[in-house]
Amino acid sequence: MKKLLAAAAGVVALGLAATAAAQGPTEKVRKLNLYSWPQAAFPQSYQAAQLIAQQWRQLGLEVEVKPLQRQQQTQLIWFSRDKWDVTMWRMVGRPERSDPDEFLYSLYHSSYAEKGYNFIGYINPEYDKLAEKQRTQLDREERRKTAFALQEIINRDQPQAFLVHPKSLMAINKAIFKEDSVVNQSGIGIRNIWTFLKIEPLGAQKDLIINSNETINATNPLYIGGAVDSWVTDLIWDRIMRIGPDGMPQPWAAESVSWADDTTVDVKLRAGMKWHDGKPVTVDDVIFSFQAPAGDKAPMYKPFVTDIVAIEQTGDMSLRFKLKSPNTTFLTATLAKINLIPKHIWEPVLKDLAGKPETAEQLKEVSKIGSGPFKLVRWAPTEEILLEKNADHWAAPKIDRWIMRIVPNAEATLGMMKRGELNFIGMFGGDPEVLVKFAKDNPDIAVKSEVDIGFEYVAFNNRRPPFDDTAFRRALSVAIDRRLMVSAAWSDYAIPANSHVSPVLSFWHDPAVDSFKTGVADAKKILQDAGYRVVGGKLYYPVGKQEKLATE
Amino acid sequence: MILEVDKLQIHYSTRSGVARAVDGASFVVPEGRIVGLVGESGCGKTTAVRAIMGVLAENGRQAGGRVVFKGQTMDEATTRRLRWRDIAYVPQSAMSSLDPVYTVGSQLVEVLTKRGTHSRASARARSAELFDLVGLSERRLADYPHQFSGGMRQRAAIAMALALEPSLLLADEPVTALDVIVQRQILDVLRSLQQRLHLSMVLVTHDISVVAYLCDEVVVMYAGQVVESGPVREVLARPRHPYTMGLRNAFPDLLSDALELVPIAGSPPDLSEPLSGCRFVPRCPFAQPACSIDSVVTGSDGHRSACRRDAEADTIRTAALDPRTWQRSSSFAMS
Amino acid sequence: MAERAEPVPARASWPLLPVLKRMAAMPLKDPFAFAGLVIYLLFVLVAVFADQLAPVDPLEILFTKAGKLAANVPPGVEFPLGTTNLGRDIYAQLVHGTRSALAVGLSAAIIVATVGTIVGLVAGYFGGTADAVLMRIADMALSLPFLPFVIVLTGFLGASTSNIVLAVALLLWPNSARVIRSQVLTLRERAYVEAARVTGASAWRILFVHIAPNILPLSFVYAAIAIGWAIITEASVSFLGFGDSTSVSWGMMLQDAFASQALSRGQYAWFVPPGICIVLVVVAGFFISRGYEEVFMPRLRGR
Amino acid sequence: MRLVVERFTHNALALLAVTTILFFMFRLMPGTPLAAFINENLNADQQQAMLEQFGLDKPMWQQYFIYLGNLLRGEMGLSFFQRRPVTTILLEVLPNSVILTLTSLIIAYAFGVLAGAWLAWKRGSWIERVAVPAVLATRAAPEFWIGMVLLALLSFNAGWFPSGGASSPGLAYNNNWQRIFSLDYVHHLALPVLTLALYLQGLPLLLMRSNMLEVMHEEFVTMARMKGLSEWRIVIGHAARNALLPVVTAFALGVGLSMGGNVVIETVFSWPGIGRLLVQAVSAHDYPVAQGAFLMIALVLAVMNFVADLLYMVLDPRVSHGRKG
Repeated sequence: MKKLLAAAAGVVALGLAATAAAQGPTEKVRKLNLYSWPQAAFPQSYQAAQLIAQQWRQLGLEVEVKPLQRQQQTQLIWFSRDKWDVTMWRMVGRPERSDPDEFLYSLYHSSYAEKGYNFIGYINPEYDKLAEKQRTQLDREERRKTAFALQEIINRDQPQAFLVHPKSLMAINKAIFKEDSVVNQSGIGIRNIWTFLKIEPLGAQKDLIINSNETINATNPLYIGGAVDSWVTDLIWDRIMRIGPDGMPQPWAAESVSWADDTTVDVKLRAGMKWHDGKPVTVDDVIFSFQAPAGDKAPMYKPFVTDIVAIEQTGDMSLRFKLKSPNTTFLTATLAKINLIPKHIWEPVLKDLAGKPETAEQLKEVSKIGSGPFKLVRWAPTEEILLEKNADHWAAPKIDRWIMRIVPNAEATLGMMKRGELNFIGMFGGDPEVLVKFAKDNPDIAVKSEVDIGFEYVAFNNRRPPFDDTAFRRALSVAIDRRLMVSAAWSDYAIPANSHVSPVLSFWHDPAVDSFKTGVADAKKILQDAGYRVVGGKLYYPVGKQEKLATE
Repeated sequence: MILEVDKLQIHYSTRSGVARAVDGASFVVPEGRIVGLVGESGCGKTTAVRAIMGVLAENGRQAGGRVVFKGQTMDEATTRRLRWRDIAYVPQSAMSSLDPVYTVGSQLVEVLTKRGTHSRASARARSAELFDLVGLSERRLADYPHQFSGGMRQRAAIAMALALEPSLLLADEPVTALDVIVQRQILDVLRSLQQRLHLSMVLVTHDISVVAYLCDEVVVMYAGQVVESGPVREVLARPRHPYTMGLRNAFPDLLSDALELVPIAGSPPDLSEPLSGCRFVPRCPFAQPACSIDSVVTGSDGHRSACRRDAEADTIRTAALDPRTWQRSSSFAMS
Repeated sequence: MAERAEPVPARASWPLLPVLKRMAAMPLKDPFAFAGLVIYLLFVLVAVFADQLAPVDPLEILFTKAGKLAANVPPGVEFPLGTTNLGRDIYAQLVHGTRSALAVGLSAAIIVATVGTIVGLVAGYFGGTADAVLMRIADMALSLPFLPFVIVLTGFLGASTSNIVLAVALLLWPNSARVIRSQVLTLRERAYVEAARVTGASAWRILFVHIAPNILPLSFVYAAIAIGWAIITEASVSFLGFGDSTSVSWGMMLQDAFASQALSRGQYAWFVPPGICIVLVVVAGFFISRGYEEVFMPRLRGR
Repeated sequence: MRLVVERFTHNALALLAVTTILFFMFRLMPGTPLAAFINENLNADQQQAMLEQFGLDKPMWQQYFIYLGNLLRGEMGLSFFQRRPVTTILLEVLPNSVILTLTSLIIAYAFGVLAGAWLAWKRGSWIERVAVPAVLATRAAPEFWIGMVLLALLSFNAGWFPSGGASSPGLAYNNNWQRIFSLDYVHHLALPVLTLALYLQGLPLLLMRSNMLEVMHEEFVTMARMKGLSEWRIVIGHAARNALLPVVTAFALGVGLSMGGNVVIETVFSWPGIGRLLVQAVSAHDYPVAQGAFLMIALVLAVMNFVADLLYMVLDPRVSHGRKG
């Protein structure tokens, strides 16, 4: 019965289409499935999907929002790349993403289309060339020009519709800590190592108690099991460089880091560093730290050291990295990423693993000895992790202990903040408004917000019609009212986005793309100009264009 | 007289009104005798003995009449005092009247120590003695009720009843649930104990042959009232109430091979309806219109009957021996 | 007073009609069952007239006249229970949630009662291998932890309402099957069944014509209980975030309220009414099943 | 003894069946288990290596037997994310769940038994008429909702109780026992226990009440009355003792059942127990952990079913002492 009706409707529609499109055969744009997270998992994104669907329907499209559990979504979007049309997606900000390379390169480079992050299947040789070029440009100004060019290409092609850069909200108890002793890291917020080093307790409470929504999966210098893990490893293990509050890498365990030439980096280590067990940090340890992931025992860190051809000791406290090819991201992606680990502990461990199927990721008893400003005291994975300050560190923190509590729900987070069971909100999973109102009601609480490096977007599958057509993509992107996204989905805690480089990375962000004009009328015009027609309220392809798809 | 029941009235309140389970029943138990209380089920005999023990169901109450034990009128306080010490009870189903989670021995000890004056040690000795008395091995004291056979349980129940050396035993259908051979054994136990301990006893049963076997006196109840009473031999040999005659026909004789069994057609009346006259009228092949107006009790020397046609008892008795008489269940058949 | 009647008068005629008659008359005898029935009726009416009672689409994103998102509007004339933080009408969600609650509850109840009854009848009447196999399967289903199983199933198979119903039904039928089986065991020894057998009625005929009608009240008891269980389970699963985003249910509302911090906002109008609705529907089922138990299950009479 | 062996085999077989169902359920679900990892760092070879690392490259039946073998040795594989043995992870949170479950059950049953016996004694009174539907209502209320309301009232508004977790930050204990018996732990335990107990008390209460009513009508109770035993002795020594039998069995079963049912409570109160672990693992698609947590709950259920059988045998002489005579 249903089928019969559909067929009848089809006949009518065809009749109408035929009269309208006398020029030749034409085909209706098929119903689009807009995939999304379920509301429970990610309410803002689900809300955005609903709003976007409403706006697209005004173009004559049939759109259905389909929430999928994470498993199904990844399976479809990531592993069945030719079987979907359009999906909500997000890229999260991380300190190392302060260098724009990761987004500039892996999101749209054709080599990532098959398996990697370019899951939308955007193929553009021009873009590929420029993306490769920026990697080799050691001159920041030159590289910036390339980065701008890349952003303009994406603005033109709209392989996807950027929605917003969310603002992340964090909070401290200013009755316990001096409010201006926290450090904001651009694109990250106040939850960063600089704050943890500099924050000053005002009274007897010298413990910083921060929350986390997620459990800590691992505290292993050779394995990262999740975002929260890295907040912790960051504090226990030193690195040669760190991403500074301004988003630029700066020497940390080194007195200086310099490019000798395009493929050579010289490092002079900081003198007097000690491991938590009291032994000195030597050049040998540092070299070992970069060699350890090169084998097969730390697959997660391996990609960061594959560019290294050789490491030489050049002096008592200095060493030199030789790279395969010029790579401007080496400082951010490698020197600021690889944890320095003590050779006297790890060498026997790795030797023991040799020839076994296990990797260092699975070690049952991982040594927590690092040289960083905090030492690990206790870790109960589902409850809390407790670090103690390393008073001997050259940048010793002012707080005594750093405690991270696992608090899975936002409701409890506020409750604990109120009762003093937390004094630092480093991650807020709830409605930002509630946190702001909470701070208003509790004058001791100070809220800090920061625009994220990451962004939320609608990913179009560039591989198949109708999204293989730039005009169509552009029109759909133009149809989305970004301000509505900001206000009605993100409750004003976000800024509109139109670039994969966040405006907080002000040096790299191209302001030229910010003037992206949106509106359903404009979108309709783009479609009309490209030959699309609306018949009986439904959108039809330009003449001659036909959908050829793998089955859904 | 050890026990006198005088115009006892027991009412149950039910959804459909007040049911007069016992409605003015009177009988006596002479010292050292066994009195059989007989009637169909639902005629109020169990209710009557339970009333004597003071354990009516929640919805039941004594609405009139009195029970006199050794000259004392039983009220709540005396009942509580005399229970088990002077008047004990042998239940129909010893299985359900013994607590399944305790051993039989400990239940004996419980009553001996809590109600009697025994210490635990002497209670244990006394339990063994009691078991011996009823023909059970002392070893079985440590067993749980479900480990006993039916006959043994009944013996245990008798032992339980005798624990505090009562003078009156109320036995409510003590052998009904047993097979015929075991019935005999238990009845024999009861008889020998009664003689040895000089007990008085009320034996409630629906089985007239049990009465014939064991009792000295018999009280026949119907619909909450006593219809006939007297010495067993007398009543069974020359029943004067048609109901007794019917009842006798309906049961096999424990001693002799019986003739054909003839059931009484119909069923006892609904006691929650107002009734007048003889209550057996609807089922009585010999009823006359006057029977339903009122009833009279006649007779002397202990053999009393509540039949209006008592004068014609002998004729009726002869007619009652013919099974065909009982097939005419309609009222006023002979009139 | 100690008399305990048989569940249904044993007679050779077709027992379906008298059983139905008694079932229909039961709520009049038991005030709680009557209350339960009234509650059900009310919710059914709400479900049927949901569109009239709450003309707003519960999933529609609402805007104020100024074009701003109508978020967190306090209860008032326009929105009797206010709006959610994402601009949905809470009252409309509550009213439309009735539909999914009843749909989940009733479909689970029907499956549980049907499967439980058929399995119970077959196992109890035929005995032997069929009985052994069916009862082992029932044991197995009963040794699956209830909520975890539903979570795993919906978490991995997809969060659709039908999956939840399926999981609930999969785990609940054994209870009813077991009880019905034991009831059949006693019924099949009854004289009238014996009589039917002697007259040469086929096994299936005896089963469905003579035994099944007597089982009906029991099936009904378990169906009423299953309604409650299914609704609570759907609510729990939705609350844990494995619910179906495309439908509005009370559990979903509670999840949304909890995740959007209605608690610390003190938005009681958001999370109290759905909870009360769940309690009412479930308790109505309990009342009705209790009523039927008292009338039809002799062991429980007089409690 | 034969009965014990029979019940044991019975429960063990059921558990094996559950294990099998679970294994194939996880394996036959659509999609690769690796879908949980999206990592730009993993190329095709590394993905293959990962499959091998978790033994997912072998044929299904082979995986099944390996899995069973490992289970027998108490090994449940490695967590996808934590890269730690699942057994270790489970054992870390198990005590919290056991304590939560047992404490609530004990409180619920102590209360339920007493109140149930009391209500049976009060039968026909207005108290009973009000109490029974009220108790039914507590059974009808979703636990998490009661939890939410209690949290809103007693924690957020009144501030009497912590809003979640099992301990205050940064407290150090010498061992787990010291931690569990600390005032702080009890304080955190209070609200979830209250919520759970409120939900759980209904079953023992109604059960005890109806058992009491039934037992009070038993002939042996009337007999006890005829014997002139004191009312107290009759109610406690005979009626309650008999009525308690099924309640004790229900308690054992309740331990198994509420371990699984606590999933929602543990989520509402952020209680670091096995239920919350399961929910997290399912939403993060950490198969080995989800599977392990599920099995652990199923194991507790099976063990408690067995314990219930045993208890019944021990407590009821009709079962424990065979028929003689």
